[in-house]
Amino acid sequence: MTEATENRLSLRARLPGPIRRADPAVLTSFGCILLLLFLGSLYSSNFLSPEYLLQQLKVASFLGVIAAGMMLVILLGHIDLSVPWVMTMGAMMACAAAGFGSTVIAIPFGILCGMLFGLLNGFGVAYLRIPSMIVTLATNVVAQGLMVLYTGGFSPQDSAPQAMRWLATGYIIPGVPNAILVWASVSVAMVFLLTRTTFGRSVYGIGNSERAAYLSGINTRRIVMVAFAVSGALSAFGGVLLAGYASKAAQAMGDAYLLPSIAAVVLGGTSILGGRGSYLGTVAGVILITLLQSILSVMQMPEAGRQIVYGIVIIAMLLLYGRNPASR
Amino acid sequence: MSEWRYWLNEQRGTLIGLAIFVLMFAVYIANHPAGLTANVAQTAANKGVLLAFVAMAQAMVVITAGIDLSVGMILVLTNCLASWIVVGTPMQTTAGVLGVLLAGTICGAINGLLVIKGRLQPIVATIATGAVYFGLALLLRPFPGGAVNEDLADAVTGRIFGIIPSSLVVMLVVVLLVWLPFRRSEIGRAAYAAGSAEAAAFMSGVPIRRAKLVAYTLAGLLAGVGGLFLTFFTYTGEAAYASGSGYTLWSIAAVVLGGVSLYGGRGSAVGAIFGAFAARTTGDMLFVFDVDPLWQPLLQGIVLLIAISIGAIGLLRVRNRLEWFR
Amino acid sequence: MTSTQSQSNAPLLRMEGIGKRYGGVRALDSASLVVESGRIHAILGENGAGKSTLIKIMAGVVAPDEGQMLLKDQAVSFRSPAEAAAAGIACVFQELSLIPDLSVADNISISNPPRRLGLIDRKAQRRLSEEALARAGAGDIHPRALVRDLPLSRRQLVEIAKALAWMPRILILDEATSALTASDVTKVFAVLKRLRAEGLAILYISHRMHEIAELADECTVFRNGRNVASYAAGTRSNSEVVEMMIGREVSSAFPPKPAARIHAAPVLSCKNLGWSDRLRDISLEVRPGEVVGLGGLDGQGQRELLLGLFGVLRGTSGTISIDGAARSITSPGAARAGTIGMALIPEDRKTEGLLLPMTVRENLSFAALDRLSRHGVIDRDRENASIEEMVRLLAIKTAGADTPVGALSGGNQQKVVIAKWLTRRPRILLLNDPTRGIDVGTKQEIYQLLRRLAEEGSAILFYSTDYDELIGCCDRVLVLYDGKIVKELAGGEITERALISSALNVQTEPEAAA
Amino acid sequence: DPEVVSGPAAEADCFAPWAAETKFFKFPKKEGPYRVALANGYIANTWRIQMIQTAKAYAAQPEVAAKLKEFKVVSTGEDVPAQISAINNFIDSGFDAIVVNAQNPTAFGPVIKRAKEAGVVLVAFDNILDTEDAINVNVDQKGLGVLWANWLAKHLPDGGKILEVRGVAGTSVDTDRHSGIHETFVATGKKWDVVEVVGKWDDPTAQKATADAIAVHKKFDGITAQGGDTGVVQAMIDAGHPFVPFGGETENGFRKFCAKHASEGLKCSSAGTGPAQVAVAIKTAIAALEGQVVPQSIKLPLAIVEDPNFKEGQDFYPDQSDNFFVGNAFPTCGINFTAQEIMGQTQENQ
Ligand SMILES: Nc1ncnc2c1ncn2[C@@H]1O[C@H](COP(=O)(O)OP(=O)(O)OP(=O)(O)O)[C@@H](O)[C@H]1O
Ligand SMILES: Nc1ncnc2c1ncn2[C@@H]1O[C@H](COP(=O)(O)OP(=O)(O)OP(=O)(O)O)[C@@H](O)[C@H]1O
Ligand SMILES: [Mg+2]
Ligand SMILES: [Mg+2]
Repeated sequence: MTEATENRLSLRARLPGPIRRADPAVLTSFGCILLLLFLGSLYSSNFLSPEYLLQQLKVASFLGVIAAGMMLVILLGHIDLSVPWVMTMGAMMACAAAGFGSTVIAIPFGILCGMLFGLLNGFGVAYLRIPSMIVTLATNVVAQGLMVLYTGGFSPQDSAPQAMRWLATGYIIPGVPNAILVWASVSVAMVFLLTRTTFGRSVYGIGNSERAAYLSGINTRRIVMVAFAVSGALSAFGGVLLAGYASKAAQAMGDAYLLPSIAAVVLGGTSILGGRGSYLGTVAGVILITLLQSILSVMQMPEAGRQIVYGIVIIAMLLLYGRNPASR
Repeated sequence: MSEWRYWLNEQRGTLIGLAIFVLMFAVYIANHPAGLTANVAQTAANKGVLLAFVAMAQAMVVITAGIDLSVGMILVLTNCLASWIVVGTPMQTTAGVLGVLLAGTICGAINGLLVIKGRLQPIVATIATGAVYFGLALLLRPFPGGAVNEDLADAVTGRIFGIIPSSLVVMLVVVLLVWLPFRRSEIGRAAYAAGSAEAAAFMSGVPIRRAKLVAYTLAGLLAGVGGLFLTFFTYTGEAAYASGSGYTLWSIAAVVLGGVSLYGGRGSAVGAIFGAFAARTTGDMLFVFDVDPLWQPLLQGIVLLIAISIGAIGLLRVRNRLEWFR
Repeated sequence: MTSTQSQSNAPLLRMEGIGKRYGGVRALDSASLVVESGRIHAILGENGAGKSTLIKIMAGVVAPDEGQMLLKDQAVSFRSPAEAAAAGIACVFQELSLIPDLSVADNISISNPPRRLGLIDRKAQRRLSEEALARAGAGDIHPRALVRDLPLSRRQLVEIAKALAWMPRILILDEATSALTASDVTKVFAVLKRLRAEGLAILYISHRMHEIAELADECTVFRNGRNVASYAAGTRSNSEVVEMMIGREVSSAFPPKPAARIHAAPVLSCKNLGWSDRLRDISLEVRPGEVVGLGGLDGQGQRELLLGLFGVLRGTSGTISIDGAARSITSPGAARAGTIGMALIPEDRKTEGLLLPMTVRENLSFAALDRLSRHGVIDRDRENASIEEMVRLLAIKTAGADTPVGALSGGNQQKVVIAKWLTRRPRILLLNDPTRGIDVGTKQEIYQLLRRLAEEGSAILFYSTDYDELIGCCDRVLVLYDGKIVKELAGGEITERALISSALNVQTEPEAAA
Repeated sequence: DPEVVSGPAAEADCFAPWAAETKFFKFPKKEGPYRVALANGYIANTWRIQMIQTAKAYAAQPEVAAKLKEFKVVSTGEDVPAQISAINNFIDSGFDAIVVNAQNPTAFGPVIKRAKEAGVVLVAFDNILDTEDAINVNVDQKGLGVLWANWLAKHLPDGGKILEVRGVAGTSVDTDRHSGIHETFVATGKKWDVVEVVGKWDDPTAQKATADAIAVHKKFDGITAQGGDTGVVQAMIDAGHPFVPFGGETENGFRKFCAKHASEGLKCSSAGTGPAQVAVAIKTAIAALEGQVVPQSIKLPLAIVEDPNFKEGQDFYPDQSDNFFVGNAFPTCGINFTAQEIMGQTQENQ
């Protein structure tokens, strides 16, 4: 325990209850979303149109589902670098199941494959005690290898079945794409998991001190492994949604999701060291990142400029509210 | 315990890294159609040294319990810069080399300042600066091209006396000029202290902030050396996003293989060098074994998985379960 | 030691009107202190009285909000520990400030190493560290050993050596002896007395009254962030001092021991327990209602024994039986489960007992989540009820259940650790030195609690480094030496003399009870 | 060292020179059978996988297999130095010819030197080498851009608002295609409003970028995309954007859409070169080893299909994956693979 954290604690302890519970990072990041939209609307008023906003939420939901899993892992003080290919694998295996077997099992099968890889990650981290950063790096390479092998070795079926299309782009509620509903359900489940269940408590506990959690009789290894499995399953689920959106699965479709999912979680105020953070922040972070990418894309900024602006905006926001407390 | 037992205890991680590398390289050479010729050694050395620079850079930061996810992008940026300025007369070339190293150093210093003065978490801060550095690289080289002083390039990537790969010599020089002084200096020890127990280090009056800044800055410098070397290797500059992020990720694998603890405070850049060579050899294995091309990526992943699991053998010796949790 | 004292009469260090707030907590409130050369000055006070905060300000770790500090009548303010050290103030902090991954030598000269050509001169450093270790009476510690490989008691000696290596004018020890064994304490005291003779000013913080009685020249008592009294050592009785500290009168320190219930069948027993070379052939029995102490010098296997019973150690030999049936306990999770019902209060509350940034609520229910939930979903009502009960039962001083536990004082933190296990109503309670760094008042509450639990039928195995506690609290004491039980003392046999002689594993002639 | 001779090449129809001034090489004849290697870079996308499958299939054809003692493929990933090292290793291991899909066209100077010294034939394809010292099997990337822009200009005689979906920034393929498009538009003298977004040759990315562009700009008169075209069309459909003329690549999914929605206004020009160009490169390498005359720079014919000529079972395959690149036939070289053959064959053949 450093002086630093103790200071922060006492600062928060001084605030009145409701405000104390609402993480300042969450509030600020929602503020940043509004600011971003305002700036975008200076370029084109269409940025405020409902179609555009719904479109953003729909696209954000893929990242949102993945970031939910990432957050769970980050809360434990770990990280999951296997997102890109576990995600791709989820998508490809779901499509394959639909192509070779039946549509009914497509989505569960895709998610199951992701979960198996998550279990592998979790086993390496929890039972072999290898740092997560390196285990997940390696399993990412393995997942990639499997998908290359699959694509080259079999006549691959990679069209998304109707069910996946519907899940990502259909409508139960008119005007609201199902993907958003899916994300909302995942979010509700996550909030419940993190705040109301023993599993959630244990996750926060392990993130703060696995040693203390273990000595409290928590089966920390199992919790860590399960969290990674959930993360793998959610990555794969994100891939399934993305494949539904794109109407097919393709190699490397997950490459663009790794860094944004980490950034979204951290921009939402979750400590990368684990043990602290609220799910609402992650939602804010996901929307923030998605909007930023989209606005830069539409503004036709050349790739170089986009990268620079993207980086600087993230730094600026972190400087605004993501700073560690002063050490003295 | 006698003196050498203490030494062994200090260097354990590095020695494990060395052992992994030697083992893998021996298998590789034993199966190489040409055996260990000067050419083969030169090829392996050049390729390994490049990753070794980036891995050393990563090790610097990891020792302070930080991480630099922008090292690969600094490599790319300095590569693009070098393809503009490391040309011409010996004087101009020298100025160019210094300019490139300075650029790398500045990138590292910016990372350091953000982490220390800005108090940002290193993972995200460097993801963000990595994007910025890549954007700058893309501005410098919208498409691949440029040139480098080829005499210098050939000298650095060639052989000395026809047998010794000069890249190894360059690396040795960098170790002697950058790593050893760092390691033996107060600031270097402060970096270890900061990584091992930051609060305790602060209470002991260790200049942790300065040490971290120096570590990040030197990491930038070393990544810049890597970028320079990449330019010598390829004669050109290219703003390749994929290779930038690839180097970042492999640098992490390399430091772990080289016995540097990702939790900070343990390991050395020398270990990271062995780790880098070992990581490179995982790729080479596919060359010597006749593997179906579509199986290659999978096999590489499995070899990597096995290599990193070697460390887990130590778990069997753990008799107090609390040692699982550092 | 070259004397740098001037001849003026100004005290070496004077602190006046020091105030420091941590958020809503007032750690110090216009506190003052005068430190003179050549004297050992003890600071006493309840947990959370502000002692550590005061000396952290002195040592440049914490910046005061108000007040001033005069060094030889010169106003000073330190921006970092290094500045304080340069001014001659060296500190052994309550929380160890060693770097585990560096060698002992590196640690000793961490902030001011000998240099050659701009680099650290390792030969000179090694020499310096050997000298410093010798001065601290720890010449047996190898300078190249990594600190993380040393046991806690050795580390504290290194810490003292490190402070001495600064050649300070003021040496501050904040509960520096709390983890030391009696023999180490004796060595340290000899060192401190020598240093006093050399003219150092020594500030000594401890909760162990007999240490203060032996060592101090003068004492200052802190309460609620203020210095409430200063007096020359030996001029106040212990009960007077305690009263000043806690602001109320204290009754007898230890609750009475009821007659032992020897007829009950043992709840916990082990036979021929062995582990590595740290535990050898240990057999013991603990009955319900019994408080069994573990004695001996520190590091003789007591911790390993507790961990071994609690399922943390791998590859133990021998058998552990619960209610007479042999059980294999392979994890704390298994140990706490219903049919066994074991709980362990670990050694280091900060890293093993608590989740510091999490709230009192989360900590209190953490070990009993399975009991407070249905199908993995926490039952809020049940949780609230049990938390309220625990806060009341142990009189935990906290602003509310949603206060981070890290903001509580040490004693209250320790209460949270105990309470979190009591939530489960354990049948077997293992305690690993639970009163380390705890003030007298809180200690008493803990003793009473232990006795009450025993009366309610718990079996208690209690390791303490404090002999008074073993004498006052335990029905029986098992003394360990080199991983073996060398002596079992019961009832009136438990005397300081018996404890010490068996701890040292020496035979003494039978003597009259002390 | 190859002798520089005058044309024409041995199989003039297949080995067409890039330009009038292209040099011709005649390497010293070596006795077969040969050891040939394929040094691939990145592997994890469908195009590359298809390419490697084609290479294996081609090398397994009886008349080709008879000439090969060994055919070895190594994929080194995105890292250029790793690819360079692989080539060096091939040279050191005594391979006769090395076929390479270069990760960076400008980076291979030192290797080219070394191959030349060792008398190894180096043939580059797809991402070719920036050199006159190795054989390049070329796709006219800029010409593709020109073709697409001309197609749009033909359908939009008065100019208009165009969405250009670009590829991976910093690559020469992206830059060449982009400049081909723009130079052509400028040359028409009409008013073109081009909105550029980055699709990275990847369906989901392109789809997202297109969807955003449509949400903000509402309507485009024409679209050109370098890759990820199936995603681009999908985004149009999802957003209810009217179908407009489209110049794009050769993905099967894209062509499926083109055939289906042509009547509604999705008038497509689908052009590119499929992964089968690797077979041309291998063929060239063998020819060079046999001492035949080959151009230093070979121009591959583009596989072009334009509305209204999309034929099921020939230009696109409704039952096959969207991700395949169609257009794998080089009849002038006697190379004729269908996507089906490449991707479907391996199970039976292995
Ligand atoms: N970093 C911090 N953040 C918040 N509160 C703090 C911090 N440090 C100390 N406190 C509070 O300040 C008060 C004084 O604490 P301090 O550590 O000085 O007590 P102490 O007298 O040393 O007690 P002990 O005998 O338990 O060591 C306590 O109420 C404590 O909770
Ligand atoms: N980390 C250390 N901690 C304590 N003493 C050390 C340490 N390193 C070296 N020494 C001791 O300092 C003296 C001189 O060290 P010297 O600089 O020659 O070290 P060394 O053993 O060569 O170090 P290295 O192992 O880094 O090469 C020797 O007596 C050595 O035992
Ligand atoms: Mg204290
Ligand atoms: Mg305290």
